[in-house]
Amino acid sequence: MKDAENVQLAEALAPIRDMVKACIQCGTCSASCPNAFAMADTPRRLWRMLQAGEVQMVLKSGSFTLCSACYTCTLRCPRGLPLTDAMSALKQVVAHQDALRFASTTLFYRKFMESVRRHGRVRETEFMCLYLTAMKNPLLPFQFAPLGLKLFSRKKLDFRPPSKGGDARMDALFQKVHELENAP
Amino acid sequence: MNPEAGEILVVGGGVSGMQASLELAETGHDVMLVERAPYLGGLVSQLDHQFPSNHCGMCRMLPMLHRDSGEQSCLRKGLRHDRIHIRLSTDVTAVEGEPGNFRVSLRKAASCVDPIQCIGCGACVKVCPVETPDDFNAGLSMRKAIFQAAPFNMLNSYRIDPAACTRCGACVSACPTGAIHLTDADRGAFRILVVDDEQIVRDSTAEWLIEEGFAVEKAASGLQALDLLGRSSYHLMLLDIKMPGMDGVEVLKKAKDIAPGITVIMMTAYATVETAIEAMKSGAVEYLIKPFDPEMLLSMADKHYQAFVEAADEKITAGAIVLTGGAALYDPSGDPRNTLEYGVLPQVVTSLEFERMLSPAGPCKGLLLRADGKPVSRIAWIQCVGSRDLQLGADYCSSICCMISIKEALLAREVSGENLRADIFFTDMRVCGKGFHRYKELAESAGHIRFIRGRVHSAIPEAVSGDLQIRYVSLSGIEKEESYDLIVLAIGQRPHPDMPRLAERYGFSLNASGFAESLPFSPSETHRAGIFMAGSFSGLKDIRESVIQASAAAVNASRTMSVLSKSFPQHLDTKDIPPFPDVSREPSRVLAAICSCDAALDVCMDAASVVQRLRQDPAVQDVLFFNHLCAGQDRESLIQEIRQRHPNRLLTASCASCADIFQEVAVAAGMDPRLSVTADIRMPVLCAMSSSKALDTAAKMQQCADLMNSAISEGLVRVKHADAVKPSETAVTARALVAGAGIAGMTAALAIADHGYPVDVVERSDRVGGNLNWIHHTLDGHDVQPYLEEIRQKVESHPRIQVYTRAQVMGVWGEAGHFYTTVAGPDNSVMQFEHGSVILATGGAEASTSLYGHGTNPAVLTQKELETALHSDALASRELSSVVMIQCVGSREAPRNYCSRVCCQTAVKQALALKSQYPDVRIYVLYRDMMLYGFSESAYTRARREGVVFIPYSLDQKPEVVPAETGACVRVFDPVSDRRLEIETDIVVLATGIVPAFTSDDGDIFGVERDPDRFFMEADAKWRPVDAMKTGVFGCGIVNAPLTISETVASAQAAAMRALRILTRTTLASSRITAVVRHSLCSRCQLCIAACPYQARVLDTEADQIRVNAAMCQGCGACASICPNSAAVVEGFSMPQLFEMIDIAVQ
Amino acid sequence: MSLVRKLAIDRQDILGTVQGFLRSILTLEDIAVVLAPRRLAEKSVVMPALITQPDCLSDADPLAPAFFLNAAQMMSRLTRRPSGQKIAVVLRPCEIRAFIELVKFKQGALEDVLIIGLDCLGAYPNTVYRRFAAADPDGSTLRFFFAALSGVSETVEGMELASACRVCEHPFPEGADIAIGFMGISPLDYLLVQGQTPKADAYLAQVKLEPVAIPAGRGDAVASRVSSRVQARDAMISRTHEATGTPEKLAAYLTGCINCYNCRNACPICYCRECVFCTDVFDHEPFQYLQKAGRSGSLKLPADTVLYHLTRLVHMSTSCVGCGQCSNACPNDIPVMELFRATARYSQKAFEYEPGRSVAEPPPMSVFKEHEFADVVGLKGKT
Amino acid sequence: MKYLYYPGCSLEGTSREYDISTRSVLKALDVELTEIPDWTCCGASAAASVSALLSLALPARNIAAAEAVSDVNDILAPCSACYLNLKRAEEEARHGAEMLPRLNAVFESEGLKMTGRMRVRHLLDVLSQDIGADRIRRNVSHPLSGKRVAPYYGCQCLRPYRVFDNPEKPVSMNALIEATGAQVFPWHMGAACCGASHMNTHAAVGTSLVTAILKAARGADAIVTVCPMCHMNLEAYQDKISQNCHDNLRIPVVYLSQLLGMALGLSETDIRLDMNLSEAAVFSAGSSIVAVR
Repeated sequence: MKDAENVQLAEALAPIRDMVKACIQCGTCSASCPNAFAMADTPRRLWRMLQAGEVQMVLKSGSFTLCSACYTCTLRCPRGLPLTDAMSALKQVVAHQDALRFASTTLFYRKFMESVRRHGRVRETEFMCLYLTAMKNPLLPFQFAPLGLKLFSRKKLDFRPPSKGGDARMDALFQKVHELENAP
Repeated sequence: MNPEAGEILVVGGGVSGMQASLELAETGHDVMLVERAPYLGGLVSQLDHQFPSNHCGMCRMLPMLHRDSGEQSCLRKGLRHDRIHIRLSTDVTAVEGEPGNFRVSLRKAASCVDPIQCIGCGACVKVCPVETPDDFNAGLSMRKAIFQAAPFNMLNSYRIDPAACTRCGACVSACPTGAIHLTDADRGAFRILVVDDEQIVRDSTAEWLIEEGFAVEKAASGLQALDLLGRSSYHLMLLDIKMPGMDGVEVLKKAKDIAPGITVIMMTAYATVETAIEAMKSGAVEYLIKPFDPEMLLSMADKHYQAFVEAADEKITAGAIVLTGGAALYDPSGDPRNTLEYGVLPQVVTSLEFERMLSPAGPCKGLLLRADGKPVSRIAWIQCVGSRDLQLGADYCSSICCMISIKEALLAREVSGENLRADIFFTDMRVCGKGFHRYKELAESAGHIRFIRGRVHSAIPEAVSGDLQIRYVSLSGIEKEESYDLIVLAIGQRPHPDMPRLAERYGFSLNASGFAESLPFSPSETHRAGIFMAGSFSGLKDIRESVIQASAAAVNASRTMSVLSKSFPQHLDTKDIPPFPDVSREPSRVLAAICSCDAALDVCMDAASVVQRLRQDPAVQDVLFFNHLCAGQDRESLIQEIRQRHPNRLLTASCASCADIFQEVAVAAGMDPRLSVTADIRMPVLCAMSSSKALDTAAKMQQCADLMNSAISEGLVRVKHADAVKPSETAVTARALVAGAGIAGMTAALAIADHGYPVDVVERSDRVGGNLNWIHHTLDGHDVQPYLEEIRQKVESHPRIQVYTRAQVMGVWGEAGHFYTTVAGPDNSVMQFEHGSVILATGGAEASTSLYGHGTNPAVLTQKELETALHSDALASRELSSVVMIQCVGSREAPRNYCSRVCCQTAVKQALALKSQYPDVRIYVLYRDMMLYGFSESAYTRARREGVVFIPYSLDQKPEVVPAETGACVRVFDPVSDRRLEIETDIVVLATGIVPAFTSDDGDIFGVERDPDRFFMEADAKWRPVDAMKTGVFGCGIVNAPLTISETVASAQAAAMRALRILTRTTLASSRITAVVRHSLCSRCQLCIAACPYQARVLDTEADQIRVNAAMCQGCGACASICPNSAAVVEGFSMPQLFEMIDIAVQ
Repeated sequence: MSLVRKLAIDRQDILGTVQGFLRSILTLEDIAVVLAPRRLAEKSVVMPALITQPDCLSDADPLAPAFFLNAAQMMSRLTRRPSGQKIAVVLRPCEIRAFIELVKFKQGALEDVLIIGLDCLGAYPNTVYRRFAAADPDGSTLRFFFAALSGVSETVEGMELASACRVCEHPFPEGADIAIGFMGISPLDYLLVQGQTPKADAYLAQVKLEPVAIPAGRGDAVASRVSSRVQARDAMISRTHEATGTPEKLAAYLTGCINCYNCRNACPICYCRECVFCTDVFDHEPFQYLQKAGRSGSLKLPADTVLYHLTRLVHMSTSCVGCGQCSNACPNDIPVMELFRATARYSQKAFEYEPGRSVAEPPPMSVFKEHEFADVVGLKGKT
Repeated sequence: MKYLYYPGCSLEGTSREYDISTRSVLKALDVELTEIPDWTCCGASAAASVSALLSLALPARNIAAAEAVSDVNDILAPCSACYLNLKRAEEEARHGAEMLPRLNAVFESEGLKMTGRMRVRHLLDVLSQDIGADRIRRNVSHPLSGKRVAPYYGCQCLRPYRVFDNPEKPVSMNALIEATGAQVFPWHMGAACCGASHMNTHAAVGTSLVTAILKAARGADAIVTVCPMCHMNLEAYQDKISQNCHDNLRIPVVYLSQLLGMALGLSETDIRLDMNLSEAAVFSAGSSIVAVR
């Protein structure tokens, strides 16, 4: 990656680095994390990478996408660090970087928010459709097919057609947030 | 001597309190020692074993000189000293006044058992129907409501736990001596108001209290309560917090206006505990969490009732106060998370509980078994429970837990055998005290203790096996699971919950963590003049540090008195003994006087057999029985009897504590007190009665009778052979020599000189100040130079201090009390000094190194060089973008296999300084264990927050430094990210540690050995940390061990205190129990000289005789054991006497 | 190890050759006196004598199987305080070892002493020797010498050597300055003279002797003698343990003791100026005897006999060199040496201490620390 | 007792039975609910991944909307995810001095304003602390005697804000379950994580978390939940998981409100066990609820 991008990335990660600077590498987070087993890099190592300013490595790792926000680490961290928030912030950075690698995660969230913006509330069925289409993975829908059937049988699926128009209130709100966030 | 007006008050009877009291008493002060618990010893009384010997050495605190003025026995059994007045179960309730005249109120808790009457037979325990957890065994076992507070503390007899006692009266009728008095007759006069909006709570609470005999009224709302309070008076109010309308806190505030004296306990639900704690600030004393059980409620109510009953205070005055109240231990069950399930799972215990499990006197009788009866074969120690945890408000390290765990692991393997797996889970092993690192390494290599870096958070019980499973992540990120039989939580310390109240009462301030705050550079001084402190009161100390600080506090308290009164301690003379008729040629004629302690001992004494046994020995002239020999009519009649019957020796059988009284009786009757012996017939009775052997009462009584008979026979043998030899004396030269004029030497000199004694300070270099000359500020941010300047001026202007620079001690001859010293001064001059004690404060220096390119690569500096550079222009002109610090350079591995204690603090200090000077500088600290013990942990947190990166390295993967164009490149493996880092850096800073300025020649000159790391070797690492084995020689500052500045100051003050114990006397008399030489028998084989551990023996070649320095001799008997023909004997232990003793023992 | 020299036998007179060697030592400039066993006028007695006249050395008989007393005691008297003169002394190996022990106890000094030791063939008990030598005192020494040197048994002419010598595994003068050897070589040709210390080398340089190689057979002879002695010693020790293993057996073993203290007086190690058993310590009150008798129904007199031996065992068993003078001195034939060696075997082994090996090794008890032998001192489980 | 009610999107969709049973049970216990008019999505876990401000603004808008309704101070949210989002908005607004005006700026065009007086309460909080087990016990008409019920709290009602229960070892459901006459099934999974949206994004990881929970529940008659996300994860994949590990790990999963409803003797239409994906009927079989139907 080019230096300029690197600098930009480092800037984006700086507030997250501040969150974990006081980490003493005791490993409580990693031993407590229900998803650590699936992570290429334990949470502790992610914090270490952040401390050392290894921004590229953090993003390359991507282990943070496996955080399920259970807050156990946050609760247990002897330094009282906002670790779940740090994970969440990393996800945000990725979302903004639009890194392809995290397509499944980011897209999921983006499509979700699209649904919200449109209706004010989420239409779960609609959003899943949007998500599955956007993933462009022909196998994915099959993965969720059994669930869909079940929901269908319990009359839990909402088959209102996706509305094209937006919810005005939501549009305003989203717009305002965007303005505020991008204000200097 | 007025026991009502203890000259100095010591509050807290733990190790620190006892040490401070002994120091003060031994320098001539009267001491009032107040302890809240019913026994002395504090926390340590619950710990049977101590590093480094892994057994107890508490008695080593006892006076080594003039030992006769105190009792020479196990301190766990009690402390006795002529000048120490002890108040147990007593609280200080008020303090006012100023240094020199503090007026103090003391309040003693009810004990219900008369200690004179109680013979410890335990009949009461048998009949007591109440079982309650035993605090002493950390709640691991049960005890009755009437109980012995500490297992060893015989003299302290039995007590009633008012909270547990149901007042059934069974014990009162079972007591054979009528020693028990229950004081609950007027519970009805104790009025309690219960305020709660919930009727069910209100009613059941009231009902429980009424059943126990209290007078109770109820209120359903705050308004109603206030109304009632306005109309009549109550002693106690139980007040709910969450009530509609006016809430509890508001009611509390208003109630305190209406009835300021009322005691208020808040009742709260889980959700409002914080509010309850808040309410304590508005005057509530305690809180109860709902739902509570009746016992909890009643114990609280009763406690306040007892206070109400016992409200009569004792008033004393004190010139100075030493606070040694200790700290509390962290209670893991108090953490709402409590993921280690302490208190839930029986296999999870605290380190204190584990100590009790290991104790032969503890609940497991020293055997390690699981709750299911299986032997314990795997134990995990989990460090930092309640420490270094910001979420628990503990931004500090408890300092002592690492060593406790290592010790416990070793002990556990000793108890359970080699197959026990002992694993210690840690974040940093903070083994930074003297000898700690070696101990840890030995535990690892020889003890097979596993040290695992990883923080364990929770324990999960396996249903079938009953094992506990834990999960941790190795440094490299591998998840691991292990199973254990037992998990020991290395619990940290907490300030005592009463600290805020104490701070207000005594007027000292608290630090951020809630411990008492000390003055900068003087850890034993509080912010209030005349009030000093020691031990864990100011935070987190092990025994060694506590003992040092207690001595330091004592010297400051004593100095306060000296400075205030402008008079210095009277020279303490040994008691002057008038001449008595010489009876040494007469056959022994013993008068035996037996006391029944106010008839208490009658129940188990067989008078006829006592007389018969005594009469067998022709030396016994008379046997008389008394009821109350220590006072009044009986005492007078004994004097008369002696005058009439003309015995030449007196044997009294009574309590040991009366021995002094009978010596006075002997003198009054014209007898040499050295020919009076007291046989303690009370202790054997207490021992027999409290023995765990299941015997019926008759058998126990018989055993008592036998033991009393033996005790009396032994006393007879002792008195029969007693010798009226006057102990030899050495005249004391009231002047001290201090070698070294660094901060340690100057501090010690000032402390001594302020007591009125001249001090000669000998300094090798050309200026005073030592290492402080190059240190600019401390980790706490205090400026060093103004402090050094202040001390320097005090020393140089002190009329009693003479400093000799460019001078060196060449030889020290003589002995405690009187040394001769030759000093080589500048220009080949030679000076001679005579003095009574010597303090070694020659200090040390930063170790030099050639590692990592130091000396060849200009980018590589030592910490000292960095400190200098930071405060000169050397760095100012440079732009720094990156700094690497390497810790433990040449330290903690052979040949300098010790931790220098201060380097990690220094690294953090420099890192913070660099960060403030160059905000963008990247700093990497490469470390093995960050030794940020105690409150310095918070600086570590700060440094982390500032973005300093800390990377651990191990000995097998040390960092490499390669020179680069500018600066250097440091390669290091980072186990956390599991890869090698290459750090381009401007400078590399090496922490090389401290080496003492103490050569083997110095050792020979001062008669002091060096420890394996070439530091001053103390007589006992824990209990006599600044004493050399050679009496009269002391070592402080970093010649003794690596220390910070304030620790150095404390050790210097401690050394001064120890030296003053010699200087305050005109003569050093030996105690009566010392070794002597029978020259006519002596073959001069000199085995005794080699055997004497105190260097008290020399061969006088001119007289061709072995000479014993009676003051240095401690009467240990090593010489007597090695001497083949009893030419070396310990007085009071002659062979015929011992033979007779053995005869009695084998009878 | 320095040069080995050859002391050629003069006219097949071995004794004369040894005497001649001593004479050459005595004539050296700074040797004032030789202390050596000398056959006295009463011909069947051989005692140490201080010899200053070279002529008097013709009666010296260091090879005689007579061992009336352990001369280490005499050496103690001669060296306790400096005399200003140098002494050459001929000592048996066990005497050398005893003297080194006494030096450690500051009862003697090595500085002004040149110790000459010979291979030791052992000796008879005093009474036996007088019988052996009675007929032909002058010839008896060589008779014994050749019989003992060739024989494998410890019995010469039907008379048994002293029990101590039969179990002595140190028949070679390891601690001597000058060692004279004859075992394992042909002693009719020459004797080996070996300086074992720098001091000895300085003296030997002045005595004209040819260097020689140590003959091949010597090593084997030394080893085989030592190993058979070790075997005998171990058998003796186990016999003695069997006989003394309980307090009752020990009391029976010592029944004959009459508190004459001969064993103590004969013991080279017992250096006390006045024995504790002769002091007021054991001056019991009459009523105490009666009390004790009363308690157990009967009290053997003299009392304290077992205690006496136990005490001596405590005091000197670590230093016991096994010279056997105690047994030699006992009027009631109590095998005292056996008891002491059997005990010493263990006390010495415990401290890995060999008495007399080197002055540099301090006596164990003087360097004993309380944490050692936790199981013995009662601290087990507490350290 | 009055609460403003925030059902959240899930309770309108896949978890309608949670909504229905919550309303019914609270009504039976004399609790008055007022649905926040025109409430909008709280942002779920997705908003945080997209924008920090948005993740606070979406829930805060609902708090502001609640403030506009009445002087009731408590917002009741049955969905743990919604609860946490709303709670965070509440806390941030209270403790971050700059946050409140910033949030108000976002929805000022709507005429909404947040002052910080509202308290966001989870259904479990209200049931265990305000209503209490005693009151429920008094209303139980059909005790669930003999049933062993495993309380599953999930994460977000407990963590990171410690409000009404021990966040690692929660107990608040125990008294409620016991009040129904059922027994509390002892296990260690009550506060474990179900993997949340991993089931969609990292199915393998999510599955292994759920598997562990289902395995631990073996021996219980049902798992009780208080969160639609957890509920869905625990019940929707039981067949697949059972298949994967060759073991029958199927177990009824019911909402706490459904459990209480059964004990209070509410009708099937009030608790809609038929909408559960797991075999909830197996659990109710034999209990008195059958009689009501």
